[in-house]
Amino acid sequence: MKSSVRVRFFATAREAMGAASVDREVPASGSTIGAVLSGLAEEHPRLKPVLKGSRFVRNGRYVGGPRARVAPGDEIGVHPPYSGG
Amino acid sequence: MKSSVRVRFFATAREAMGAASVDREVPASGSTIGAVLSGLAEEHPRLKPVLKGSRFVRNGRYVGGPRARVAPGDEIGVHPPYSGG
Amino acid sequence: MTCEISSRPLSLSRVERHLGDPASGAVVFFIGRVRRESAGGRRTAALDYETDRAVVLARLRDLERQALRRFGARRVFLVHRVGRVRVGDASVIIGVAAPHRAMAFRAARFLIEELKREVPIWKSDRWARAPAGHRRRTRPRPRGARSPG
Amino acid sequence: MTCEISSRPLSLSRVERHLGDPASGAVVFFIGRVRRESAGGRRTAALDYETDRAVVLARLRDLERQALRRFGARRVFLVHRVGRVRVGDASVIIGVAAPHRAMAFRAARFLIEELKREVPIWKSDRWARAPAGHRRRTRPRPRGARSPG
Repeated sequence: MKSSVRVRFFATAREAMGAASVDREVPASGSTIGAVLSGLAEEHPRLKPVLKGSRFVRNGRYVGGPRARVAPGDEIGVHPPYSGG
Repeated sequence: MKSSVRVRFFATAREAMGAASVDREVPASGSTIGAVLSGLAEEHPRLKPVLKGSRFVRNGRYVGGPRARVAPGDEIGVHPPYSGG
Repeated sequence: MTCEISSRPLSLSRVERHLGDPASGAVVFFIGRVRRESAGGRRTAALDYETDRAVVLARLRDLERQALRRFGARRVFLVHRVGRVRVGDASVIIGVAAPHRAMAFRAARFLIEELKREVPIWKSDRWARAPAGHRRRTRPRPRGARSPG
Repeated sequence: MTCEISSRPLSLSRVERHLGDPASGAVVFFIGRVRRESAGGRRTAALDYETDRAVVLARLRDLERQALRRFGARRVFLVHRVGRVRVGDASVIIGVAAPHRAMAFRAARFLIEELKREVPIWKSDRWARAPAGHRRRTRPRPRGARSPG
């Protein structure tokens, strides 16, 4: 049984983290996206401003906001503003 | 020496005339586009309404109006409204 | 030559090759195609296009110059077909390359609107297949209500 | 599949083949290309595009559905490149077939604007050739001021 979520970082979020993804322990009862990312931002201060302008994805779907629940095994994506085209 | 102008008809003008072009005698001193076409419209009544909405070309250039001069050897084009694309 | 009148099928890739330009980040193509249309049980089989060759290329080039000047386009290619064009085939292709997309969209739209209004090209319908029970016929209908695009 | 993410060069004729439809009289293509740009003596050599593959196709398909529904488009094709894209190469191709040209232009414009805002794709610059006298370098600059198209 997994006890962590995987957080994937794109573009400026990846640069702020210096990594494309990290695994983060969460309680078996789950947590919120906000709690997981706040924990990461404390350890990686450059991530904090990037999170402000970002959208978040859980298991391939956008979430409404930082209070969205996450459970062990979930995959979270951090999306800074898009710049395709 | 030519003593006529050639008048070329397109689209609905050609149908009204039943011909793609006709040659028309003009005086050696020249005439006007209006005079040439009025003469044709008298002989071919179906041409008259078509001329109203048409633009005219003399020797590859648009002319300002029916008073434009023509000389023997000129080529006149009758352009009903365009419908390309 | 970046303005053409052609009696052969039009090629998009040929137009594309004329629009290479490392300073143009945006390319917009417009393709007008003859589309299937029914009226009174008849069905469009093709359109016949005619033009006044004495004037048409100069008119197209004038449009090209306007697109370059007014919209900041860097490359323009215009080609229109003449003769019989079957349903599904392209009657006109316009390509514009410009530094930015807004310019390219505006220039392409301008070009097709002006082409329809200001360039001596005329179409007439060729109809196929009369209503069931009538015999097949093909005849021109020069002021057709329908125009592709 | 009418929405694609590709790490290989994009082909306009491939997009064109998907847009055949006898009821569509108008086709509009938009091509976004990486364009040459200089800044502080450096010059863009390429753009690197990345995407979140978990979401991107669903987002593109959602745009496609909107174009079909809101603008009366009958066929839509969207393809975006990922990985390194050199100057002059296409990063995105959008094709729309619709009965009339106004629909096709509007839908194509809508699609590229929405794609830039709502689809998880990111670019970063690759620069080539430092100012004269400096050594050659290539490094990413993720929030480049310039964007093709």
